[in-house]
Amino acid sequence: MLMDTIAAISGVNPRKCMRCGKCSGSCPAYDEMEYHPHQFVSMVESGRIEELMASKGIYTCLSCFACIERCPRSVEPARLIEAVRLAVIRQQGKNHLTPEQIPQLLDEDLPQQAITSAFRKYKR
Amino acid sequence: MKKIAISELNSLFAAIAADRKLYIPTDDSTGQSQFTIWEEGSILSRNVNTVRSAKDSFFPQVENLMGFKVTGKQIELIETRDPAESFAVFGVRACDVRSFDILDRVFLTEPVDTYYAQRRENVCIISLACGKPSETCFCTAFGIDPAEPKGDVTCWMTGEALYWQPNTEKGEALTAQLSVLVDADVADIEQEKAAIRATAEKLPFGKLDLSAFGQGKTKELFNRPEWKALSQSCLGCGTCTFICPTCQCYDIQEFNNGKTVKRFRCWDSCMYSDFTKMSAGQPRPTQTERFRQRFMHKLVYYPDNNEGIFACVGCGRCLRKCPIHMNIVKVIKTMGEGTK
Amino acid sequence: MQVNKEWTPTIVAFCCNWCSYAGADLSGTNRLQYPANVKIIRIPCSCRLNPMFILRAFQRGADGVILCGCHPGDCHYTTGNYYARRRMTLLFSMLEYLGIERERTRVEWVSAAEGAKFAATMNDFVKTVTALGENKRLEDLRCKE
Amino acid sequence: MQRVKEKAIELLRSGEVSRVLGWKTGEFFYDLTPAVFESVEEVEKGFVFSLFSGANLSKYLIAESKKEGKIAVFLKPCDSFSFVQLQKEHRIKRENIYAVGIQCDGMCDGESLRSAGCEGMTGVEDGESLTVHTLYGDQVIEKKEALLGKCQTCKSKRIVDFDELIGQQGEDVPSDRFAEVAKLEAMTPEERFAFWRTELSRCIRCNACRNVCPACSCEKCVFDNPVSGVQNKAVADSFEENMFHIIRAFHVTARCTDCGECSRVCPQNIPLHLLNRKFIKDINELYGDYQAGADFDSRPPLMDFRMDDPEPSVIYTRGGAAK
Amino acid sequence: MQKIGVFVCWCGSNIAATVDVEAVSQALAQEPGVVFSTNYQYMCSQTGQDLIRDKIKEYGLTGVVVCSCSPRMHENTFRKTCEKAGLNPYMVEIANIREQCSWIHKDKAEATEKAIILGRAAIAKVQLNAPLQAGTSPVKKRALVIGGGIAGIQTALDIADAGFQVDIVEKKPTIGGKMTQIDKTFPTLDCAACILTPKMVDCAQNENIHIYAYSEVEAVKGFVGNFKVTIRKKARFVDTTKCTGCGLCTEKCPQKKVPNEFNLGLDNRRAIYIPFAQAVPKVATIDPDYCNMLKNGKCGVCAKVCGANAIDYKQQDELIEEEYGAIVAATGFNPIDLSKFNEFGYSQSPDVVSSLEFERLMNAAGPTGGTLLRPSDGKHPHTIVFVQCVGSRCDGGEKGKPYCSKICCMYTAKHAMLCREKYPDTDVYVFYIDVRTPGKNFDEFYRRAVEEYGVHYIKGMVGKVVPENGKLKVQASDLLDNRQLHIDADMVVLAAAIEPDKSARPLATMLTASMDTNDFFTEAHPKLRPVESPTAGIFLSGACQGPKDIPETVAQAGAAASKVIGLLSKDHLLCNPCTAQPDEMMCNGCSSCEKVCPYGAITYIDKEFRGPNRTTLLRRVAQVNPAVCQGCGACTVACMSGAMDLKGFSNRQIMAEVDAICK
Repeated sequence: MLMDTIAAISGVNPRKCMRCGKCSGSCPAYDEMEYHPHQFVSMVESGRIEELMASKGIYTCLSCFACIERCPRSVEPARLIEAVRLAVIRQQGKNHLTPEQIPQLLDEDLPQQAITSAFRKYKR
Repeated sequence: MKKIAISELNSLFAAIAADRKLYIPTDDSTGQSQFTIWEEGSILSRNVNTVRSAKDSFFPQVENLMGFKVTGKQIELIETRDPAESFAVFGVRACDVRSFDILDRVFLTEPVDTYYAQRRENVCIISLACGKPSETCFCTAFGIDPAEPKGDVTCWMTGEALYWQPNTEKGEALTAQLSVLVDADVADIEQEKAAIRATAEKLPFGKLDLSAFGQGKTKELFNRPEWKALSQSCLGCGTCTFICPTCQCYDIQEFNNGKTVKRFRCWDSCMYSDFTKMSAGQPRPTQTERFRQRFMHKLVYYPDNNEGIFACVGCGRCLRKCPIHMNIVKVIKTMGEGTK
Repeated sequence: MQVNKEWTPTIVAFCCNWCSYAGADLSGTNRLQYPANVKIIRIPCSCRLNPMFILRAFQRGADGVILCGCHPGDCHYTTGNYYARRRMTLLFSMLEYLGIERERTRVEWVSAAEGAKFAATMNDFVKTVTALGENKRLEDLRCKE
Repeated sequence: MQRVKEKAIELLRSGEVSRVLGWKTGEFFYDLTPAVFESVEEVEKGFVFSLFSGANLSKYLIAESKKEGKIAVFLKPCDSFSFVQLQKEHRIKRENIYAVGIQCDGMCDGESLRSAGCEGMTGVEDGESLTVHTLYGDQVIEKKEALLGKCQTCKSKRIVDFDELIGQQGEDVPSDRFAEVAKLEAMTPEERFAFWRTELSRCIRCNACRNVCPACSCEKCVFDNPVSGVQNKAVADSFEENMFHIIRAFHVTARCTDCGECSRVCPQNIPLHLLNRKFIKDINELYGDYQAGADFDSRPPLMDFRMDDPEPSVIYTRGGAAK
Repeated sequence: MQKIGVFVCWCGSNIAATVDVEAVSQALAQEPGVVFSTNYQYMCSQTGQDLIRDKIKEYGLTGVVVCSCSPRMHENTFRKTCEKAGLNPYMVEIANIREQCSWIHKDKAEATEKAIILGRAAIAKVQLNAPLQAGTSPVKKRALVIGGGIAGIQTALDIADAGFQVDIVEKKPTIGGKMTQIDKTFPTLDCAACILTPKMVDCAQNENIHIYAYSEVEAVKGFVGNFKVTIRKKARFVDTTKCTGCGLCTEKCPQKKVPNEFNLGLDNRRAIYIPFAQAVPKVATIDPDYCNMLKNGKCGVCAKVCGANAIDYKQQDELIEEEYGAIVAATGFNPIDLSKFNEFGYSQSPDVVSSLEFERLMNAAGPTGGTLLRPSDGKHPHTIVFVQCVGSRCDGGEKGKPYCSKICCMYTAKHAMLCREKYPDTDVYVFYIDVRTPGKNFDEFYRRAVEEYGVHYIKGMVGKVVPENGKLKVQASDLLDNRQLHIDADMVVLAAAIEPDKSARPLATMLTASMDTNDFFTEAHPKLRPVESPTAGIFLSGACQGPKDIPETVAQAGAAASKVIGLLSKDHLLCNPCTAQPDEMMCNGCSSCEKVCPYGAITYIDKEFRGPNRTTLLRRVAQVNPAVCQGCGACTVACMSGAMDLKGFSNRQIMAEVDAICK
């Protein structure tokens, strides 16, 4: 079920991953993460989505899309992680975040890219 | 003699159609008229005549004769004949009514064509006198009176009313069913008849000289040189044949859909290059011979076999519709002049 | 042998011998499924497809007709599919003009290497034609008895 | 118009030609018949060029040009396109033909007058408008209304090929001949289907359209040929109505000069030219403007291609009614 | 009515598992014309063929329908079977109930029903089959090899060895191809030049081989056994018959700034040049894009210094027409363009090099004389990072190729090993996704790189390479350690994917040979006919058919040669009897068919016919040359009257199939 949701939101087929690790090689936030981009993919594929959802690591993804850009198999880990984050939001029933609310949610430690990413994400 | 107001025509048609199919001439999208099955809303055409003749009623362009079913290596026969049901055709002009006699002589003499016969038996023909003949009309040349058409019932139309005169038992029986008709005086239509006859007098070919044709004229006409010039520009299409009320040739073909075979007949035209083609080839190899065949048949061969009756009724359809404007009148005139 | 089932369309696929027929074989070799109501007729080249064959198929009960040939530029006979392309474009346009559902006819270029494309094309075409339902506008009732 | 007859006489008299292909007087004013005249006397007696010389004579040349001696033919602009197309297809022997081009302002025929409302016609007076004498009195009708359908959308006054010209050479004229096609294209498929069913269901397969058509000049038509596998003589089924007309239109694709004879001769008034024009319009739009019979060198679009031709799916996306 | 025998094949369980073969043979026995119907385990086996032969004789069969695998597989087999039994081979039709039925359907009832319908269609067709006789056409006993790399060279040598004439067309000034640029070969580490150049010399000296170097194929006409090829011999502006290859001109030419393609632009050459010392033919070529004399008429130094008087500034391209019986495509490969891979900094830093460039940097004849030096500063690199699968195994997109380029794992191991061997002070990292080493002594070779030479093989991929302060900052993942690595490298070597040469696509169009979506030539059968194109008379050699290493290429080159030899050793070829045929009685003489015939097989004659009433008619009618007609059928549709029909695929046959399928 959850896997279908992730697939539907992300439009990504994690089975296409050939485990090359280019995503993790590209990731600027690698060391901040509990799970690394290549692990997102394999965890989604093996159904360990709840673990992912519970991990703080998914919020350290900056949505810089380097992995999307570089992935040779069009697996696009950032889309998956985005989908997992959305799944969390939906679960909480908070899928109605508006751009106006974002400034209030900011704190000093939040990286600039994450703010940009949030805008990018919610302006749609 | 009965009558009904023109404004009430619809109720008359409805009454006739109550227990049978009724065909009446209606205008198509291009303003020409065709016999169509009457239904609520059908409007009677005011044209002189239909594009296709009334022969379709008994001798449709395509008619299934029988079927075969092939299962494995077994063949069984299937009856495909339409069930017999009575029907009426309204608005048949004098010329077309005469054409039925000509067709009857072909189809109803032994061996009787049972498909034709069945339809013929079940029809009630309601003819209609010609109010406004066309310049192409020349039925009078064949002794047909456009003011007094035959048929099971004869009708006349004046400005206000349709007059109805049953002629046969079938006609009487139908009339008895039609309570919408009211009694009328025979004298009421005399004026109309006279008017029609007066117009008929003025028809350019109304008194066409047919003396060169008829029984026993084969030798005189067959090898005449005029045929070549007359047929020269003939396209070899079947228009004249298919709109002609007296053409009665057909071809028998089969259609195999892989499971059943339908044997059907369809109109054929002696103008076609493959008409009566046999294994030895084409008995009439050029268009001249095919052209000659058509007119010789109408004007000589048929009369030879039928007490001098011509197989043309002067409806004038071919005069209007031939793509190159060759027609029976031109043939009659040219050959007639040639024999003088 | 009649198998009881719901109505499924009859699909005729004309495949050129060199590319698409081989592509169809490849989709078989790779066990890529497509519905059984697709029946393939082998022709030497897409340019062998006479419009009469397409009409014939509809007459005889086909609900959809598809032509598969080599990709333009790859014709085994150099130019055949270019001619086929024009012929089919005009024919389909005429059918459309007569009000006959345009989705019933299709041309796809399928190379000998595109087994997957062949199967996908057939699946999609069957889906499209199934959605359209029976061919009514270009039917011959004598063939439906 | 008298000059045409004089030219016919002159050509025969001078021995330039041994025969003349023209139009012969009929029993009425309107029923002219294409005819071959072999002597001055015949021409004097029967030759006529009038408002009713609508018939396209070019197809007769297939047979006539193969006979002994030279034949003169009179060609109106639209006829000359057929004449050229037949030459391109090697169907006629040009060296046996003396082509005389004649200008034309549009033609009428009995049926077109009847459609305009005349019945019982006995004579006509040509002028600004036409005065038609009938059994039931005179009728005045606008010439425009009485013109043949094909003349109402005349595409060209240019005589493409000729040995001699009577009157002026003309030019291609602007024509909205595709308007009717476009109107149909704009309908929904259901409307189009209904339209064509109404029209084609009247077909009696008399073959007039085919036999008059200069492009339909096959030695043996597939529909007449038992070996072809599609032979049929009658419209036994609505399918066969469609089949005949689709295939006929397809066979004349890019060869049809749009001379309009098919619609003129159809006894059932089926607008057959709309089928041919559809193909012409499609070709113009998809492969570039092409007019069959307009020249000697162009390659017919169906015997030609470009690498970047549109795919057949183009018809799904092109204008016309949406699904 | 034919007497038809139906033979349903089980193909073991391939067909029988999903199709009820008994039901099929029983149902088809009911079809009109069928006098015998049976099924058997393997129709193509000797016993199966014997069965067919026996039944032809027993029942006097006039037509045979085999329901089996694709006709592309065994049509010929069964045709021969029937021929042996005295039946015309074209009286056989195959119903494809394996590839197009049993293998694609799961439901047995459905598949059985379809098999019956396909059988019916074949029966309907065979009803209308007519015996056909194949004509013959002579074979031109000369072969053309397009591409002068190791594949082309080997093919040509093998063909020439068998005694046939063979021409090599090579677009570069010298033959030799990619292999000339390679330093050492895996897994033996022989010097590539040492094993290649003798073969190049053999070619030049073999009297059966003619080399058209610096030439390209311009047009191909004809068909198997009778190809007519136009070859464009590009102007070298040097008379090759006079040039001695002394090289003096290449030293004196004042235009020194021409990127040297042999060294992949890592150094420069002159405007007049000989690609490398062992070039064959060893003659100079003037590069018209750089030559001052050709560009603006000022210079002429080479002409002045040439003792042989070989320089000819007015030389023009020459078009040569040759006839061949067979053509071999050996157009080879190229590494893909790496400039699109910004993340690896290929365009940003000269120290990020492709593997082929690395070969040149290691090669004694290369720009550095064989000492490994960084292109940027000429210093010795201490840390070298190799990245594998650059552009290979990509999912669609424009950047990469979906396939594995096959040779990269091995040459990267070779590079890594050579580095460590020559310069033990270097740290060598190889980032890999998978290491693929199937092949004789291949895995051993790779293991040696790891075990003996201490190359660091890291499972993971480089994410980005950023040039910074003369170093290359490499960021990569180590998937097994689950950590991200940051390496300051001196040099990065990218194992670029390989792709077919760009000239292959237009060539394939000329040859009417099919290609796959990646522009590799398609083979007639992936397993059984790997060196033949589906187009008769066209053969495939080397990497133009798919990625290959040298041993494989040489093996395939030999195989292609043997196929060519087989073809050329025939005096005559049987023509395809399925050719177009006009019915003269119906022909309009309109030339429509002639206009669409791609082979010029149709001509017209004026012929007398009997007309009605003892007249004669002279009519223009079409004639088809059956030796030239290839049977595409374009003419049959162009023909309005249906006079033109195609034997074996006649209008009525196809319609009969349509009818059988649709009923």
